[in-house]
Amino acid sequence: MKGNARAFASALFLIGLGLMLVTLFEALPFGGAPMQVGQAIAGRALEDTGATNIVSAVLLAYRGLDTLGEVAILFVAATAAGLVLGGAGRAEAQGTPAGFILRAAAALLFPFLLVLGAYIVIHGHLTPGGGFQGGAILAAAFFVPLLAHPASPVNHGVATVVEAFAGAVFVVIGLAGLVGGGAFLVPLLGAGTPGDLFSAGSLPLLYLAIGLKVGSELAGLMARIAAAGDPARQGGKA
Amino acid sequence: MTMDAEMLGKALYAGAVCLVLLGLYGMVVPRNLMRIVLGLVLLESGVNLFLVAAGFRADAAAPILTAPFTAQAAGPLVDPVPQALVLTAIVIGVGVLALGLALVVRVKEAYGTLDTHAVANRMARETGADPAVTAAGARTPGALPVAAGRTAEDAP
Amino acid sequence: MPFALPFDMTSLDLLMAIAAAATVLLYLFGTARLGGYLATLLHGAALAVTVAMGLDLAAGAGAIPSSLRLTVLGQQLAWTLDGLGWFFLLLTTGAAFFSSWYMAGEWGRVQQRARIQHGTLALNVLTMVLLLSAGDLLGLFIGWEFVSWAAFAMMIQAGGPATQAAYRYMLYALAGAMALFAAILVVHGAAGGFGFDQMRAALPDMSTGMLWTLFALFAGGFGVKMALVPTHLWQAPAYSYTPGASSAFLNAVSARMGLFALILSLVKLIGFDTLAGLRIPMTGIESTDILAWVAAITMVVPTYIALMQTDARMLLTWHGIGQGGYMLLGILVATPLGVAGGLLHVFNYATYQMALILAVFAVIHRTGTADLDELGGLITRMPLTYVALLMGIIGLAGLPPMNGFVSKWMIYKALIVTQQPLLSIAAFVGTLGTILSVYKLIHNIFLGQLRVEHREIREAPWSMTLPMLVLAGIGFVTGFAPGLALSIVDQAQAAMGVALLPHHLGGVVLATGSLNMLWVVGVLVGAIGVGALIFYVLGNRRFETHQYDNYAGGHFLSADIRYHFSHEFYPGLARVIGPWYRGWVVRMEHGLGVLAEVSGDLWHGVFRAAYTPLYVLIVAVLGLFWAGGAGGFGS
Amino acid sequence: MTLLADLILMPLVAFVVGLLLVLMARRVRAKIERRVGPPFLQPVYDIVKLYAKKTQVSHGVMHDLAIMMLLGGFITAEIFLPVPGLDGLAEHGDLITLVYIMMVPMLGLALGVGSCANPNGSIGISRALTAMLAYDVPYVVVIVGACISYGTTNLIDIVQIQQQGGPATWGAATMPILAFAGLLATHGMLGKEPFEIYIAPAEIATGPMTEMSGKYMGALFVMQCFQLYTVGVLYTTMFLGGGENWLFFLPKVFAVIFISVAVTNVYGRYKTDDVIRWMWKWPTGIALVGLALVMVR
Amino acid sequence: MTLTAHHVVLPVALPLLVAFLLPLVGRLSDGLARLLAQLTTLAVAVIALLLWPAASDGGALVSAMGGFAAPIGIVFYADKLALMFVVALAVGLLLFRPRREHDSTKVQTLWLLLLAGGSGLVLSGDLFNIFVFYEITAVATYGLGASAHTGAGYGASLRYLLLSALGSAFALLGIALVYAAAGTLNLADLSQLAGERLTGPMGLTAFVLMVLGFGVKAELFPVNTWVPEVYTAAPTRVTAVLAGVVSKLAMVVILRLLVLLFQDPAALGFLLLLGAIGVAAGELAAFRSRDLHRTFAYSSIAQLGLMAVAFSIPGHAGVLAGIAVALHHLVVKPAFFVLADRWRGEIAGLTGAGRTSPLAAGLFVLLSLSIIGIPPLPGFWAKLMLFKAAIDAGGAGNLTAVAIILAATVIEAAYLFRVVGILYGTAPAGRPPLRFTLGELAPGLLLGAVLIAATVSVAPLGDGLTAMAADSADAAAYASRVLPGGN
Repeated sequence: MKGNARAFASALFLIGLGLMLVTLFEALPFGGAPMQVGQAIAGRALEDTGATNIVSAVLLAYRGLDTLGEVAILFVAATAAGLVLGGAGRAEAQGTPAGFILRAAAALLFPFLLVLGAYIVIHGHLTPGGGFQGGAILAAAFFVPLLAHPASPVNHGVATVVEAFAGAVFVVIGLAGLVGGGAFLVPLLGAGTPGDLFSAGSLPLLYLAIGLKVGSELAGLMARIAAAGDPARQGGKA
Repeated sequence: MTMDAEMLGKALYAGAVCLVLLGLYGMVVPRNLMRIVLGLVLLESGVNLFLVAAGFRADAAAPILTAPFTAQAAGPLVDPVPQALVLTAIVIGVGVLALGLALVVRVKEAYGTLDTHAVANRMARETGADPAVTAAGARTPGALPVAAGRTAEDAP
Repeated sequence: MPFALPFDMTSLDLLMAIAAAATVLLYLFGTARLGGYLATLLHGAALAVTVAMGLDLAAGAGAIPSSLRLTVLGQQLAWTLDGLGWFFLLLTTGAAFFSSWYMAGEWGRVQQRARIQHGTLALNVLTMVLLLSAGDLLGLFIGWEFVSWAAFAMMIQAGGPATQAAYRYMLYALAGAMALFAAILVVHGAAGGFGFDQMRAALPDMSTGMLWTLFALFAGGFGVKMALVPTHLWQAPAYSYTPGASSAFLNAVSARMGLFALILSLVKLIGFDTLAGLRIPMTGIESTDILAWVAAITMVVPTYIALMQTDARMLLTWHGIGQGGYMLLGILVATPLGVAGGLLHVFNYATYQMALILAVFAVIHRTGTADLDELGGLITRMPLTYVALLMGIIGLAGLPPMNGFVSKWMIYKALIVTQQPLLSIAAFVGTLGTILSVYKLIHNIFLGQLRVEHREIREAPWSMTLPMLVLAGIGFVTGFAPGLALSIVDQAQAAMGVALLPHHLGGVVLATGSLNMLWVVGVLVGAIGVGALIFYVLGNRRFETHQYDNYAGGHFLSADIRYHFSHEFYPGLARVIGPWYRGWVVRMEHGLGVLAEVSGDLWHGVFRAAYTPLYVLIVAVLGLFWAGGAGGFGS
Repeated sequence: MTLLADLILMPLVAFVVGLLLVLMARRVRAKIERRVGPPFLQPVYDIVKLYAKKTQVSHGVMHDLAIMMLLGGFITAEIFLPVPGLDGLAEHGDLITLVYIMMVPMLGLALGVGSCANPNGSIGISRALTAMLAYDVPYVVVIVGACISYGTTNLIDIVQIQQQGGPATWGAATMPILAFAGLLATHGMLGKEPFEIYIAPAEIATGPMTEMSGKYMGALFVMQCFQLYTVGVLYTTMFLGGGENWLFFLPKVFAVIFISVAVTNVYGRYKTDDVIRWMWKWPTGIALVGLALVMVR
Repeated sequence: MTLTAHHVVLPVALPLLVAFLLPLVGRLSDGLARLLAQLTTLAVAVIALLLWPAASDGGALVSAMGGFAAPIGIVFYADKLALMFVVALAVGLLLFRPRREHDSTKVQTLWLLLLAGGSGLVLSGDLFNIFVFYEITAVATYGLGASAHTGAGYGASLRYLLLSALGSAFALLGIALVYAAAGTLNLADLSQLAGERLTGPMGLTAFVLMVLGFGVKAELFPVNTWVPEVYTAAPTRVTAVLAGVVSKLAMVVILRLLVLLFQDPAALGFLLLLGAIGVAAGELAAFRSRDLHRTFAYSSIAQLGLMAVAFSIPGHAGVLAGIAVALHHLVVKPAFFVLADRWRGEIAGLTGAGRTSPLAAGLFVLLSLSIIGIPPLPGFWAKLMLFKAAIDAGGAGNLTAVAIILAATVIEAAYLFRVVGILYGTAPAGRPPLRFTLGELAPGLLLGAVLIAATVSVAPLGDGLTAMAADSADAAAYASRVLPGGN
């Protein structure tokens, strides 16, 4: 098909699809969500898990397996990217050095990012945020120096070790429930008093594990893609 | 439901639909693989927005319990489950995107171009006609493709 | 049962056991020194058991059950043998016996893969036993597939062109099998099961449309194996390139499995009256008329294609297709005379066609070629083979002394009595074509000038000539006293539910002109005796002159001149009917192939396209539109 | 006893009447060519001379067998052909059987000539079989039409049906068109002039008879007698009401053969293709029209 | 230790645990990592087998994650069908472990994650959880698809990734619609609410989106254009597992959706249409393909189309037929790919290969006969079940589907036996013999033996499958087992 004919055809179909989706969403009771399950969870989340952040309760307790799956997806993506990029021989990551402002700010930003990330991870079950959001910030923390000094070699050693253990901890906590005859990923260590730091039993531990794993994985992933060479500068036109 | 909640609902859904349409347009029309990957990101964000909007309740508050820490005290809460789902969906999106970009890098190296037709033609020729592609003869990632630019037969 | 069996095994079980044992033993010991004789022995045993079963059936046993039961996924499969199945079984085991006898001698030793030939022959017999004794439609289908694939195994072993022919056969056979599969599914849909009685029970309330589809599917599915006209292209090459004795077996019996299944499904299950009821609305043409005309075309067209062949095997196999038309036409007349004629023709055809094919392969065995333009004058070198071939072609052409005449006479008579002139004319025209082409066969091989290189060839060994002559003998005996064969036919006719034809040893007595072969053949032989008397008594003693002491219009014929007239044997006829061979069916077959390739390329293109997300989008939109439509928008 | 008498008498009667027919044919030809024509016993003299020849050349056993089949076939045919007073075995073999028995001698001749290994002989036989195919198609249509209209294929019944009402119920009267087509086909069957493509002395040196001499040629002459007689009687039986007695029967047979002979001597020879094309166009067409009329009734 | 219902999660948890630790172990020694991975796969297979008796007598093992009962928490529902596929996946991964030159610790990790994702996909009883496990399987497949390190491998994986991600977005949209309409994600809960909440345009749209989403891995019509490219470019052992086992898992998910949520004739009709087009497209394209890999790829599209047609027939007869076709294809297709592994390149170049390795050619003929559906091989019984179910269900759609499948069978026989003819042809002189080493052919021969064993024991096998189908097609039983007290 010629280029523009295809564009026109797809535009036509898109408009059709859009109209249908809109009329469909009209039928949806917006604002009045049936809350079949949500209402029950909102009601009992506190005394079940002790976490004041109900979303974290849902994430780690009620739908713990989703989160495990999610971490696994990130891990799979990282491994697959590693496999695809291989990159053993990509030592000399050439690239223009970053501007002065970035280099100076990078050194300054690093500690703040670390603190902020750690805080969000640790307070995951109390205040909004949690393992994933904190992990992302931690990853940014480790990635900023790389942006500042693209030539500096990146050692994956530490990252993989952290990654491996964090993932293992998550699954072991899950299996611990199993050993005691209960179900997989049962919230352990009691609910504790709501509101203070060491409450909601094993949830913070899980979030810590997630935070570390996500942080190290994302950092490793971004480093590997950067090391593989910027597609724009890779010889030949886009 | 007050007027602004109604308007907010409409805006949210309209936004979600627009994002989905933009994403789809971005995936279907362009010829450059990079643009298609970005289209994919738009599409996923649209779907995530719709997923969150599905749990919205007009007169409810965010599902975080404040000080008195009693369920009843906080009043009606927004449905927490879609928010958890969205978190997972976003991470899935990131994972897939990362792998996608890695593959884009590799395809660029292998074929020197990101144009879908050119890549499709060269790939077909490589596996279809060329029986020599055995495991042993795999092209090492580093090797530069022979014809760097766009050649005649890459036309759609 | 004439002889007691070890445990509660019925004779059908014994037969199955023998056939199975034969398949295994012959595959293992086929090439051993006595392998050939072991094969003959086993097939002989099978023939003996079949004859014993015949006596059992004649004694009013109705059907012989088998203890082979199978219940799979809620389907009960049983195997029983009735008169109809027994009739074809007799032909199968008989043909296998003669084929293995032929292969036991020198022919078997000279083959490279005799083991496979023996094994596949026994396998074919086993699969045919299963098909002929199928107790229900599913058993019939399974037996049908077994037979098709066993024949495929037999055809493919010669390699080279045989593989190509076998591949083409397999496509046709499979298409037929799928039509049959569709038919038994339609029956299952209507009757709720695969049993014969369930089908019969469900027949009355089947709609005419369903009956028409059933008729078309059964006729089409089984017609492919019988090589009815539109689907006949595969049979001649497939049966010709199969080596020696197996080709004789395939020619004599294999195609007739299609006729058995057609009779079973159309006559025994659906029945003539229901078929007669099926009419094309305005025209009054019945379903059987359509099939009869297909049979008529199958009689005439392949015969005149056979006329043009230059390879002896192809000529005979093309005639095989033609003769199939006679059998079907006879049966479709639906009167006792016609049905008896059709079934008798099946028996007669098996005898003379097998004799002919064995004779031609004996010639190939000695001279190395079957090309009619490369042979000639072999009568002096291979007299016995000549006699076998002569009696065979008289049978094939349907002339008096041989049995072929009796069944053809009955078919003509049935057609004339039931006032179907055009069909009977087609039958006569088919016979005329046969006479011309069989004379060309015997003339180009045995008569005319003997080639220099064939001077020293010897007569085919006894192990090959004896089976041929015995078969020709059977042909003459059942020609002289057709009553013998008619009594066998009665078993099948009774099982088909058609009234029996009153007959006596000599033939048939009918108000509208009867036939007594005892007198006809007797007088003919007597008269030839009188002719011999006149020849030897009157006139002086004859003396033989050598072939080259010939006179041809003032030109002395010496050995080195090649004056044997055999190429383009009927030039005048070829010029007249030559342009009529336009090969529509060949082009139709080619068209189907191209259609499959083009649509395949179309899909290939779709899969290789670079913009698949557009297809996904389109299908999504259509899906939603349908979903919306189906669900009733906004309801 | 009467059967034994029939068995012996019918062939002899056939032979004698055959000889007269051959004589009539040669006399008619002479008259047309304005010459006196052969004496009364000339056909007999020919046959006796051939049989008395000293050298009897044979080309193998099949050549001899052919002659036996030739004579045997025609003798059988005569026995199954009912003539006034002599029914023979017509009860046991009907019209279709007779047509096929008439093909046995033709096949015998073909085999004999084939074994002579003479190209002219083979070409002759090839043309003879082609001619047979040509004239047999209309002949078959005629036979089928006649049998359907009479309702039986038994020759004796056919004769009785035709004799019930005298000439009005003859085949020729009830089925004139079919009878005329039958006449054309019969003419072709006799292998006379326009369709005499297999003797064709100019082209293939008398075709099948090239290697025949002595008693072999004698047998062929006998065959010619039988052939004329059989064809004539068959046509008479089918369309001219057969013979109540010999007095009425013989003139009819001679009339049939006379028409054919008269036509013969006026025509040259067709090419093989033209024989087929002519035979499959006119006689077959007329026969089909006749058949349609029969079917309509 | 005695296995309770809660141990159902082990086939997912165990491989994940070992996968997370494998990079560490890999640093110490590659051999150890590979051994550990294979041991884990074996362990999963053993666990699934041990769970089988418990599942068969109680109908199914239900395990609520985190102790939270059905509608609130995530539930694992392990009936015989699911356990069977877990065992099949584990055995498949063991049988077809990657060859030396393609193997590395990363590939082993992806192998384990594929096992975890696949098992979760089949065992999970929660809609979104199924989506998560589907994504794990999908991403693992992208990685493995590219593990051949060739340009074509990367290109094929990228195009597959884009198509699959598009499908996943549609699936997620569908799940969001379901959640917006019904408010719960648990399949049992949904099956009870489906009556009034999921009918009409809302439910159907969700179904269409989810079928397009999960259809990518189940090779359904519009979204299966990736199949020939990935199956040709990926290492053959990966392809064998993908085509043989993983595509079936996605089809089981679609079966669950059909049986539990969408018993609506319009939905069944839509799947029937996709299935029928898939069969026609697969067979016709296979008829024109020039090398064995693509032929078998298109043939697997056709077989999956067959399964879709089977599952679109309401009632347990359709499910039985679908499972029978799935199991048969699960045995036959990997064996075909084992053959394709050595017989690479143009089919025309394979003349005489049958003579140099007669065992392989014999296996090819056996497999072809079974996939065409020649009695007494199991392929025939599977097709017979399918046709019987379709005819009993009646309706114009089913009849045309049966007609299409019958015609497709002839085309299938055409291209398969064209290859047989070439294999047994006479090899031109000077061609290096394509000889199979016994090691390479072992998995194929094993699967051939399984096929013959199934032929012999088709009756008991049939009864077992009938019981399994009757159970997994029963939505009410599913709900009563999962929901406490069946609210």
